[in-house]
Amino acid sequence: MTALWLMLLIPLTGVVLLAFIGHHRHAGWVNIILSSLSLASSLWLAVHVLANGPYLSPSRMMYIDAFNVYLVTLTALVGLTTAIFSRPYMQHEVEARKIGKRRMRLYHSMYQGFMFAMQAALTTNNVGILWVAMEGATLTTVLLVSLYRTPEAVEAAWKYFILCGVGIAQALFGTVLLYFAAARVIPSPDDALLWNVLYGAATQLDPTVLTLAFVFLLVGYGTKVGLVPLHNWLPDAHSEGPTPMSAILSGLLLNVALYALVRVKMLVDGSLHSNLAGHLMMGFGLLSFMVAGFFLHRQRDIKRMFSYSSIEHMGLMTFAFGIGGPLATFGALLHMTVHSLTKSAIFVTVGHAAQIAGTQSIEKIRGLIRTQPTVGWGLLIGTVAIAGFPPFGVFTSEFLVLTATMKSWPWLTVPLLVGLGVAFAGLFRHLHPMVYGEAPEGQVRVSANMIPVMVQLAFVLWLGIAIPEFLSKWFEQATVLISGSSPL
Amino acid sequence: MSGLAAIMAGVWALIDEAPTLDQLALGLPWLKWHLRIDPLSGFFFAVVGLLVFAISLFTPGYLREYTRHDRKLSLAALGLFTGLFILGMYLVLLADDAFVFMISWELMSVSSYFLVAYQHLNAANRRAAFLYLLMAHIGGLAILLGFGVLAGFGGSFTFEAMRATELSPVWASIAFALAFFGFGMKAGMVPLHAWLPEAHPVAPSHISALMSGVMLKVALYGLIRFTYDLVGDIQWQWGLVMLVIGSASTLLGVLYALLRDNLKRLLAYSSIENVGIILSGLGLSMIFIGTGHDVLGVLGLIAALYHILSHALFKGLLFLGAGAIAHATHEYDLNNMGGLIKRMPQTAIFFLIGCLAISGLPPLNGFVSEWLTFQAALQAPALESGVLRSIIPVSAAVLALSAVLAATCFVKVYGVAFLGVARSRRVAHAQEVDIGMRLSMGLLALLCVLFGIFPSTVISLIDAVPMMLLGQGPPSVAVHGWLWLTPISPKVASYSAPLVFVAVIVVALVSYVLLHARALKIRRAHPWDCGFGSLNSRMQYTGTAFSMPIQRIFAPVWDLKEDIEETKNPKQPLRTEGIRHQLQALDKSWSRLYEPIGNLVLTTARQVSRIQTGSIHTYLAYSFFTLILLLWVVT
Amino acid sequence: MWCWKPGAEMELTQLSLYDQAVLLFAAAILFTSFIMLAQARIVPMIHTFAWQGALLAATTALVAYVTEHPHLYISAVMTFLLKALLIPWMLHRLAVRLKIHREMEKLSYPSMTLLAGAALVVFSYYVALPIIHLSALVTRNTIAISIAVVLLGMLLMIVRNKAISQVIGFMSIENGLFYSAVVSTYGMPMVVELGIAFDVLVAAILFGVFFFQMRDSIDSLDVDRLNRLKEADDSSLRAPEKLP
Amino acid sequence: MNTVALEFNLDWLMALIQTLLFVAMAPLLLGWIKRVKCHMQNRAAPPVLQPYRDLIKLFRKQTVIADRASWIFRSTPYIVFGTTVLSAAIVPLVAVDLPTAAIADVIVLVGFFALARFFTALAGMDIGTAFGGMGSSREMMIGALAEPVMLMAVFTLAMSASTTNLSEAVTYTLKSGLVLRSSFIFAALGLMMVAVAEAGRVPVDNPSTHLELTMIHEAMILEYSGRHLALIEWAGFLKLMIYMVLISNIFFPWGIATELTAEALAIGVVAITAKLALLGVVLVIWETVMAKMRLFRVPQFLGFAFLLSLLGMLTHVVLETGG
Repeated sequence: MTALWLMLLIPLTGVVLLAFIGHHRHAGWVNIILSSLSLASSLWLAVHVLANGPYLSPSRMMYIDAFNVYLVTLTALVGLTTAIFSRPYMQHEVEARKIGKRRMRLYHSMYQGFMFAMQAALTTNNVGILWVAMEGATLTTVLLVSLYRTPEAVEAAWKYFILCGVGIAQALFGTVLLYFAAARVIPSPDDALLWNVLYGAATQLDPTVLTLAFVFLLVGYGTKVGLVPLHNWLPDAHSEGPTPMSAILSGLLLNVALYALVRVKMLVDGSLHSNLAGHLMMGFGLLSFMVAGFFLHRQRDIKRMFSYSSIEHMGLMTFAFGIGGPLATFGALLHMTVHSLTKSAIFVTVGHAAQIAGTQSIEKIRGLIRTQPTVGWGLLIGTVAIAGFPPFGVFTSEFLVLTATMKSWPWLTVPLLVGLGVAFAGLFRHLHPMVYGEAPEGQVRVSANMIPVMVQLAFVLWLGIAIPEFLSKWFEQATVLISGSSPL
Repeated sequence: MSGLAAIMAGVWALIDEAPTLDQLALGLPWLKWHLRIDPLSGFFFAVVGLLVFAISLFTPGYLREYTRHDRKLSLAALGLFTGLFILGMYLVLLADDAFVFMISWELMSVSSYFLVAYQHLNAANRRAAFLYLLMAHIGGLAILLGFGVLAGFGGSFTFEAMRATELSPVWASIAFALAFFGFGMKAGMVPLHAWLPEAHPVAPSHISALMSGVMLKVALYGLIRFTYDLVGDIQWQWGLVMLVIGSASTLLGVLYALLRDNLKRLLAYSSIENVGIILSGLGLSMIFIGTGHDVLGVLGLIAALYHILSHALFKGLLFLGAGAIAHATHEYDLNNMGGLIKRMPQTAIFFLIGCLAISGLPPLNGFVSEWLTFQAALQAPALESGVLRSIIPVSAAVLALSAVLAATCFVKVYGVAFLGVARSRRVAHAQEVDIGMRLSMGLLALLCVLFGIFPSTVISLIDAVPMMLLGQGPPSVAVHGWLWLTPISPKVASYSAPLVFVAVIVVALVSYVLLHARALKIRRAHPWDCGFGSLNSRMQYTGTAFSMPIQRIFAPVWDLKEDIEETKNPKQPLRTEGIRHQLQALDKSWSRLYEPIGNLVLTTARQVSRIQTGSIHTYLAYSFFTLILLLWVVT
Repeated sequence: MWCWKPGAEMELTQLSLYDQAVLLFAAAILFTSFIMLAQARIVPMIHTFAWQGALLAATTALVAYVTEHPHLYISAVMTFLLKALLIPWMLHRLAVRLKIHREMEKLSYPSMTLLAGAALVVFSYYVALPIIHLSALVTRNTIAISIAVVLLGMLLMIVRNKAISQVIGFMSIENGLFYSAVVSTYGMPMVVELGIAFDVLVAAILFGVFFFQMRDSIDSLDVDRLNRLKEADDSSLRAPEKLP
Repeated sequence: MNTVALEFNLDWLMALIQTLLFVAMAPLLLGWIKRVKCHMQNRAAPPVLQPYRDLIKLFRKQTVIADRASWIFRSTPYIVFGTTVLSAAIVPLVAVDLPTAAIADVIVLVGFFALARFFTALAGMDIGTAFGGMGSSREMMIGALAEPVMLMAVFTLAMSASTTNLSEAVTYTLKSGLVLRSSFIFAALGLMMVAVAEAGRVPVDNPSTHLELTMIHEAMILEYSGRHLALIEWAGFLKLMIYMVLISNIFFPWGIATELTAEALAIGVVAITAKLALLGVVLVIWETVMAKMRLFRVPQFLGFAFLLSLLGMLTHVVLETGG
């Protein structure tokens, strides 16, 4: 169906196109246009899927159901807003002589390349292709992380590359094992990696192999999700790359990795009749959640700080998916959405803040509200939202997750609450001096387009106050897919 | 001033409806939000409404000051957050399921946090705001967990389901403990009070009034709703805990208040004291209910409710007064004030009424509620357990002690601030504040007097609440008409505020008239100065000096940092040229409770951050061993 | 948990020639991994890696021949070109251009490392045991070997501190994966394999780019120098606003 | 109907008379105490009526007020006097069951004292001299320590009589006859010590000194003169008397009139006079043997009083109700 192909082709053309004209003054606009086009097509797709159910492309290459279609839309949306933000931002970087023409070309074309990889990973029906796309995502972003060529940037990129590479290699091994198990029950080897086929055959797959496979996939994709102790690449990559990169890494890449993990879990649950996968995910999730909360307290770099908060939230989602059950799953899905909206909004704001202060060091950023109220308030409100204060959506999802936890694992609520408290303290102790207080010398206003931020935060607010009908139906379908029963 | 509009709107809605709402109870589900108003919330609605109304009168005049001071402070933000804050409180009162409750609860917290952080140029304010938000967050989580326990058994987050559920005593106690922790933190009970004296003073005064006067009450509303309404079967152990903590808060609160010289800080601490009194009342009623004496339970509950009402009034009044003083003098430090009674006579009168009321002196409203609390305490013999019978009177004595200490405290405040002579130039040239501010204070003062003189009438209105919660009203509060207040029976105790009031006035007048039958000329003269030269303002007793005896008696309560430095004359080393004395009385809860926790978190963070060494080998080793471990686990 | 059931016994004599060959290749590949682990010089290491690739290609070809999976021939060729020729050549060229081709790398505890490697082999055998009941013994053992190769590759990356040897470790992990894919499931679907090959190629190129970036920024390929970004030092980190 | 109304009025009349009697007798009591004291310290004793003379003299004298004084300073004497008289009105002197007793109970009584103290302290600070502040501060401290003791003592009583209404309490002890209650003994002792402290007598305070280091109550009212001073003094007398009446009538209520017949009232008057005279002697003896104590020994003193009344409470709970 056309929408689907459009959605994949647009970024692909973008890669080529921008590879040549990426340095042009209007490349930013091109980027925006492309992103908005893919958003449009993804919406088209979404409408289509919502209207007449899951869609399997004729070649059985693509498979769209409620779970990934909303991620597709989300990805496209965040991609667009980040593109809007990245235009003035990169302009500013160019004027600041931080990067030259070649790197601008690289940046823009890789931006689209990344979007392509994301969408491919989401829409593909083939576990192998999913892996390829994930690796592709790493490859496209790794050069962007080292875009500034500072020693730190290179170091970050190297760590990102090696750690994710090794991780993803393990994921591949898991995939091989999966294939190995599937090939024995599925006649034609070419089908043995297709999601829809696998789900059909889930119950016959051999448990022991699948357990091994899951371990490898967990470690592999878990590295990308940023689960402690596999998270080490994440804060480096987020803090050293250009901010739009951080925004889409935090807002999208982690989500997609988690998506892959959940897909696999669905499969493994079907085969194993224990909840092993769930327990593993809960363990990792909880660990990441707590540890990240403590890390927040010791940050000096603003982007690093928020990347740790991403780890924290990914941990929470992993935990929730691990619990399984309709309520938790619903909460986790909602959390995926609100988190990527809020977090990308925050990163956008942080980018402006860093440009205002001319540094990312928390000690140097002061009195934003005085210097540029919109940015200051944006950062403040965004952080309030991400910290899980109502009426923002993050609260709603955390509320659901907590409730689910309390139903099935009452005693785990205690570490959860402690973690929330610690993380909260960690965020705000740093945030306060940044937004409040008297502005230091030499802090200048920058041209910041805060509209996308406001839009996204407004979305989050909306989700917090009332989840619109179609969305809730959407989530519900996805929940049914994943957990097998409906929360409502 | 959108906020002001919001305020007015909210208030007018109330002024019309509050009395009617008191009776009717209606529920309206909207989307997923269940809203409901019943006598309990109606009562609190009335309280909130009254204060909000008064404050909305106060605000315009007061805010002019801010605009003049600092152009960059946006009044729009202030108004907006004020509006949200009030909206949040209303919603909390209306909420009929845990979800809405939590949302509006946190809305209240967050918006008030923004208000606390409003004057953020001052580092102390930022710190206060941070602390406030942090503790509000933790408290909120505890409450959420408490609701979770109820919902876990009730199967749904609507209050209906929660009311219906029967909890096992253990789980009920856990739920209660959580809720008590959360709401108590918000209400500022010791030892979870630390945020309160930090946060309340730094907000603009009308906001402080709202926070101290109303927000604490909303927290108490949550507690009452949760305990009496949702959990239902109350156990007397809870009451005991509450009573003990309440008494502790009362005593410590007032003691801390006594040693403060910053007016608003002092008021904030005294809020802690009053919350303590209210908690004691609730604790008593819970003890009685838990042991099956519902009638007495009602008495305690009414005492608590009445004190909630009174405290809202006089604390609001006092904070507004403080605001007025600040507005006229830009001073918060008592030791720079003095003689204001001549500069701002009307404010002085209103403030005096507030002081009398908060000191629990007849015939004002503060006294009524304390009287009721004592009456409740005196019914201890009705209890079976001797332990309770002996604990309750002791707590009553503590209550008495703190009442007098409060009186001391406010003698200090009034005496130092309004009486004597000005201690600083700006105070000496203070001007009376504008009509709106005076009106609002006047209104509150009037209400203080009225509610003091006609308690029976008020109580017969409050009756609806225990009616709803416990299914029965107080036995015979007003059986003998509006004139007499007889909580149990006229035999046991009776108090006729109107007569008392009238009598005092009459006697005073009579003696006055008698004495002025022969008009003796009154001669004005200098005060007696023991024959040394004329007295100057620095010879007056300062606030610090005033509270010194108390401070010496209860020394262990504070972390006292006292330093006296004498500047000697080099030529004659025996002669002291000047002497500086400064005293810091720090809140012990800091050194005992909060700093340890903070340090714990920091150390943990430091330990945790060890794992991120920066060496890629280590990182690879992590994923390596994770893999090995998992493989080993699963096979 | 595992006992020698009749039929679970493995006498080389009972196996087909093909299986024996596969096992032989497996052993050889494992051996190459060990060589790389022990090898301190850069260039010989690259050569060893090339040999591993070659062996892999040979295995693939063999499997293709025996099991008549024509597409495996393609992947065999692809593997040979990529893993045995192109990438080693690139690496070698880089090494020369970066003037590190004569360097000796200082190995820490070489003997310990080798022992650890041996332990890993045992471990992966132990991990692979449960698969006994659903596959031919050969497959199971080759899976064990491939797990071992993967783990050895990681070990290599952990103990070496030259960027280039890390890359080699990374690539040998890929080899292990590919090996398991070939022998246990006769290769992946074609599209997947193409994708994988493409990724590996791009990765290899990017590594090349990175070497230069690293040399420009920290003028060395010593990954130990990459330790600017970390949390764990107490002196320079202080809490911005002390908890009140 | 008519008779009822009449009776009602009679009650109120009696109450009024009793109050006036109370007010009138207060200086007399003080005179008596002074006289006995002088006898005991064998000094030349002033006549019993001396206090009246002093008051009259003061009323005649011209009033001088500091120029800084605000209206608080001027109105305080009246307020203090008013509250004290009112509290006198609710204490049963010669007869119980008078309507005034129902207006307010013992807690309110304490409240009145607190009110009076509040205003006195304010007045002390009004002028802004060092003495005034010092006096107020000390007075409030003593009050703060004394009040809980008093309440505890009263609570002991109230709990056994299960009422806080004074005349009810009196009738209760009257009915129950002579019972040896350890709790009452403790409470009575505690109450006496409080009375000493509150009425500003030795050893806590010495009404007859103006040495700035020692004076407490006097320091506050230092600035008063003329009729204001007279009112405050009078209120002081009243306060002392109220305490003594309380002690005597609550713990030894015998002789107090229970119905409003002439002879009962006569007996009541005689009884109370005797009791007060006796108590006065006791007080004098106490003051003669005791020495004025340092300000910061007062807390120990009152602490001991608190201990006593606490003991009273506990013995009541433990020994007498058998809970």
